[in-house]
Amino acid sequence: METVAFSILLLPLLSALITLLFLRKSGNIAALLSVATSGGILVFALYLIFNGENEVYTWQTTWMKMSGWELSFGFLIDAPARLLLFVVSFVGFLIHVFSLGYMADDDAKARYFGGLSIFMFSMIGITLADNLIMIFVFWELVGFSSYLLIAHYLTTDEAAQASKKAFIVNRVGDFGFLIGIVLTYWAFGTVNLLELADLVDFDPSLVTTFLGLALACGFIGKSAQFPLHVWLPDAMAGPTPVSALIHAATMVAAGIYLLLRIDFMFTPQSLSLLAILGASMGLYAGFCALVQRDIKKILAYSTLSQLGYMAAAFGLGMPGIALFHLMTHAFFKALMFLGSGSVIHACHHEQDIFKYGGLRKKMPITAITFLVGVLAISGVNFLSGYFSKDAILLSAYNLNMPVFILLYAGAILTAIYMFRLYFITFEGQARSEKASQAHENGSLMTGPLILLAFLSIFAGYHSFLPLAIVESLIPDIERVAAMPNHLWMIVLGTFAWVAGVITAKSFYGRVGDVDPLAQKLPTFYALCRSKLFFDQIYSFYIKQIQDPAARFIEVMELLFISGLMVRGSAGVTALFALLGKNCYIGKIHAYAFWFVGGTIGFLAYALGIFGN
Amino acid sequence: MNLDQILLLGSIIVPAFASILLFAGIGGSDSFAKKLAYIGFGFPFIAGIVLFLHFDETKSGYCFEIFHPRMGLQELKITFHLGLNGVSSPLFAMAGVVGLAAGLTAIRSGAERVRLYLALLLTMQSGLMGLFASVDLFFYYLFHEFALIPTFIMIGLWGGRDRRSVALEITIYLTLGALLSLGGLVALNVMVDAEKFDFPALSEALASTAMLESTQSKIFGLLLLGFGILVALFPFHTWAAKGYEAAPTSVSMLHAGVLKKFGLYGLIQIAAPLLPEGALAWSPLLLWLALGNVLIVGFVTIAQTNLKSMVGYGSVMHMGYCFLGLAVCSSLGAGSAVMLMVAHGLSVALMFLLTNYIQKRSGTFEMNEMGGLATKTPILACFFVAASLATIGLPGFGNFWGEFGVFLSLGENPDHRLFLGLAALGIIISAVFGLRAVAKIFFGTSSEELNEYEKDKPILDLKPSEIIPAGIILSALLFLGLWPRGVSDRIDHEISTRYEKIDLAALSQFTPACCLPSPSDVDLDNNQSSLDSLEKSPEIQPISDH
Amino acid sequence: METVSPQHFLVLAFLLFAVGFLGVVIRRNLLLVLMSLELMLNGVNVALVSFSRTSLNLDGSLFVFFIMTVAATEVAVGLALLVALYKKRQSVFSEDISLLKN
Amino acid sequence: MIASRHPVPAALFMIISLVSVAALFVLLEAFFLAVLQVLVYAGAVMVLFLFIIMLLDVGPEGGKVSRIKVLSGLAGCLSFGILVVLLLQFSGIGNAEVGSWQPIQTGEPVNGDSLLFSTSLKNFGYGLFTKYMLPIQVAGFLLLAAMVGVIVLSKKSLSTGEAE
Repeated sequence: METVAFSILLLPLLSALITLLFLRKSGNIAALLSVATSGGILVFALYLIFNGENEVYTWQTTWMKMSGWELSFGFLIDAPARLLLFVVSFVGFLIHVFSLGYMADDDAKARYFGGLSIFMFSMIGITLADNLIMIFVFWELVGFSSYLLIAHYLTTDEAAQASKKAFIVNRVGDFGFLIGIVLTYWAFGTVNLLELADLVDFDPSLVTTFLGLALACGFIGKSAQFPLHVWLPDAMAGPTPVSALIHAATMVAAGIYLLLRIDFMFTPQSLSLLAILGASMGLYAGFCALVQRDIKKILAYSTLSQLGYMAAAFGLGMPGIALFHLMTHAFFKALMFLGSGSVIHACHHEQDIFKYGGLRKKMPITAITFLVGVLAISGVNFLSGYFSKDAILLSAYNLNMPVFILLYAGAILTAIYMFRLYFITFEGQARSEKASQAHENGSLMTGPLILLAFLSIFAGYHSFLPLAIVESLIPDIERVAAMPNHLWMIVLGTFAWVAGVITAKSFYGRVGDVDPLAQKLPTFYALCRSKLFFDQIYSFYIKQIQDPAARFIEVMELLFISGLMVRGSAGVTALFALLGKNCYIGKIHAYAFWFVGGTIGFLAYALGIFGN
Repeated sequence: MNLDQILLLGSIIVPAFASILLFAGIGGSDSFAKKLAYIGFGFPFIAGIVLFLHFDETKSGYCFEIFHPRMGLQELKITFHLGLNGVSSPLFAMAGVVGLAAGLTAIRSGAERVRLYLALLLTMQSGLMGLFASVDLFFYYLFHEFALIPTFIMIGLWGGRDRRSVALEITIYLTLGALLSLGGLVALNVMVDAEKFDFPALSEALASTAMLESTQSKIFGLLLLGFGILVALFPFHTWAAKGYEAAPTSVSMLHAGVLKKFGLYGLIQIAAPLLPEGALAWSPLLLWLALGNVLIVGFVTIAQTNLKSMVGYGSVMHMGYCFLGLAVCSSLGAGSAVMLMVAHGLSVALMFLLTNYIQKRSGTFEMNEMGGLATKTPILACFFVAASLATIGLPGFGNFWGEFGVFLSLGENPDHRLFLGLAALGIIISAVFGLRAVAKIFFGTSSEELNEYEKDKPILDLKPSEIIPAGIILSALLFLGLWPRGVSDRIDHEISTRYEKIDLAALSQFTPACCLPSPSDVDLDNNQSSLDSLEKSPEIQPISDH
Repeated sequence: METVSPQHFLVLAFLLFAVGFLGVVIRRNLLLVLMSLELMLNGVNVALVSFSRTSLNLDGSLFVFFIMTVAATEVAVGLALLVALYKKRQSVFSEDISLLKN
Repeated sequence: MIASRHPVPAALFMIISLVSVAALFVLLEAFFLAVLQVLVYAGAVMVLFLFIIMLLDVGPEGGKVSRIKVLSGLAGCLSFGILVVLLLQFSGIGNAEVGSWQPIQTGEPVNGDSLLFSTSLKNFGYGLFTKYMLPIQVAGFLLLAAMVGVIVLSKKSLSTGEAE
């Protein structure tokens, strides 16, 4: 079994290495290799999932040892790992196939597919890792591959800035994560997940709020939660399939997965903090999404909002539900991103939704699959999103009312902005030349869309899915099923999306070049556009605080260390030299007098005149 | 003498001999000089790799020993004693690798008076190999001087902008540092009544007759100051960035990459284990100074617009982590610091090499005058991104393990956790300057100055002869990153025996909150009792055993 | 012998030394300066011999022997230098031979 | 001696004082040193001085009285005074315990580690060639070096003189 685990891990690395060393010039072969690799990953992943007889499988070897600290390289394949493995390999494979079509005309295909392979490697590493340090290693590596892929269009300033921003913001999160890991090690003497779980089980008082929050910093950075959410919208500068794979379906979800793996490390206080944080993110990102014009940014903010839902679910003590939503979200959000990719590709990289319009007739498959995604995310009854989202809402309703209110408001907003996107893009008349010339893409791109749409509809019926995959969800789903107020929640949930659709239709049914909201509620529009000034605050920090501070310290260093200490000591030496120089006046008699003075002084000293 | 010993001795003698031949003017033509230099740099590389692989990790102490007691200096306890142990073996191999890369660069550099240049560089290489191969402390110092003095000359002769004043400054600084550390070593020699002037003999002598704590801390302070200047410890770091900026590439590579490790190597391998109480006494101050290296120099690095000085400051900044590892005074910290030293040597050398490549193509070191190079030179971009990420401490490269180990060791003592928090900020700082450099040089569109420059001289990607040295270093870094055990096992083996005493002493200074039953049960003044209670306490053992 | 104590010898020796010193300081003729130096050495010699005699230890007297040797060489070399100097500068006065500054 | 501005009387006074020092040596029962003093100083050194005075034909010091000369003279006298006072303090005059004359022992030149003071030349020679073997070699070498030095100096000045 470890052979398979190793193969699934090293296969993409090997593919990336081969691409880097030999296939830099031949992009098509690299693309095929990469797609074949992801196919191989899918096969191996299915083998791992269905061959383990639903037991927890562990395997480890020593990776590094340093005076009592022993770091193991190990696999831990349990129920959550199987679920994420399935999501990653399946969605990953589809996106690889989609990329074949989307990136067909790109100049740097080899780099792109190499990057995808590195990403697959690191993501699978996170999935299978059995200890926190190993998770951290792959955690940083997904950050790196994300950096690489965001910077794919590297001649644009936007990509250069966005990739840098993504990596650095992630590093800020990793800073806390790192400290959390170190403190965990010294508090428990191990970082192995199973052993940690055992220890906490044995003595729950070992867990402190600070420890949990420090570890959660990793989640906040990677899953782009408040206040480190600023990188994700910018990360849309990368190619659309990358956004779908990394910034919607898998990598950002890894944050939730991390929380899940260490759920025993959280005290009630830290959990409720996470719940509030997640719920407010759900609402905040909804408002931001409402006023975006860029199709990918709308989806990015929607991702933020959905990640907030997951965090809230986790904070409510329902990690299984969070994972459930992670899975359904991965499907429908990947679907919508790929759909947007299809649209962008068809419209020659036009991303402004107000330049689209009427695309349903020109691209029927894309439009219908996209609609499925929209319905799913809005929580339309009996689609996948409905099940996972209503489970979250229901548990919030029963466990924590403030969180529920935030989440419910978010749910209505979700329906509004998603249908706004749908109506503006696919209905009405074409509003630009590019949109009017658009036509449906080839089957390489529509195939994955159809498959994902299928999953978006049916992934919510967890009892129909193989137990090996959904095992980890069942306990929490049963807990939710046992909660009261089911009927009430169905009514509320249905009201939410129906209200959303009606509002969206009335506002955005007919639009021109300008956002109707901007005309009708300009203050509200401007406030949402500003995104509460986070970007401004951060750029103010960088431009007005960090850089001047750096320059100031540099000047101080020049002044005090180079100047005062180094030059200063040289100066003092020179001063003495100047004084001494005056004694050398070139008269022998003067020297004789110095001599006399010295002798007299010496004698006086010997006689004890100086009081010794 | 078996093959391994011949390799060990040869790694010092072959480059020295080659440089003597070049100094003596034998052979005449430059092409012969270059061939000689290939041998002179190639042999230590091969020796380094072979000895690295042949090293016996299970054996404690020194491998491949060469010992000649009668050198005429035995009255001063000085003997000729070569050998490699777990700490020096990876550094020795690193010196070989970096040396080869620097040598290849120098051979291809097309410098004026190339014979003299190569001869000096070969002297340096010989000294570097000898430094890590010496067991005897006198020879350890002597080889360092061998490597140091050519640096001054080479900066003075082949350096860049204001080389004269820089050469003067760096000479004064480094001679001062070397003198102070020599003073410390002499004090060790005089104060300790040992048979030989090497670590095993000294520690044996100190085990039988303990040294006063005040004496220990005086000697350690002397060594710390001297070695600290040599390693650019804050606030004695200003020479480093200036010096590297002015020095020719090969010299920067060898000095920043290998020679600078001399001081830390001495502190970690010799000073701290011999003078545990001295090290503990200096630890609080050293922690602050090392933090100065990480944060203050880190901020200074952010402010740099000149690529080469950024790389120089960055290397100083990361040496701060090594100092932190030492200042923690535990085997974990020291071992990780050694790990980091090896990786840092490789990555810094690589950075300087790539900086040189970039300068050759863009004609400038100013980052604002570059841009968009990635489309023109994809391989160079690839290398540079890899090198900066290695410097930043991305997992997969060796630096990560060292830095992580240092952070881990900082968490052990609750008193050090403040430093953990502050030092970990360094990972953000280094990400900021590293990625800024990448973005400014390689991404975006090319600047007007670059376009202007390109008209005269088209920008081409790396040639195979340029890829080879960079590739050698990069693969060594990747090896370290992917299989840290290949190095960490031997370091661990050596360090944990050396640091037994200091670990005990450090343990007695604080009560690990989670590990001991309760602070009141432990007599803090008594090592033995606190150790006993440690052994009884069940949680201290990592539970990974079951 | 009874009236002359070792202290008297010391006083004499010191006076000799001091007079020599004064000569070195106030005379400008380098020849005289050299002679004054000899006088100082003589003072030291007297002191040494008297100490040697008081403590019944021959080492002091042996030192006087060496001092005389050194004094003789000093005079020889000094005078040779003086002659050389005179040939170059036509003067043996100290104020005329300052090259360092004016 | 130091009071005379002209070198010749100064040299003659010097001879007198040197001879007196020899007499002091005699009083101290250091007969060998007294002889040496007369031979080396009065005989050789002073003759050399007089010879050089004659060779260079130096007149008295310049009569011009400048302020600096007066100042330096005064400073010289002042420092002379201080020196004398300090030295006399040092000699411990009036302090009877400092020392008194003891009879000279005869017999073996060596008593324990130290050489015994003696009037006999034999003991003197014994000391020179046992305990002070190295210094006497050095002294000999010094004399040789001085001789060579003097020759070189005079020769060099000759050659420069020719060049002029």
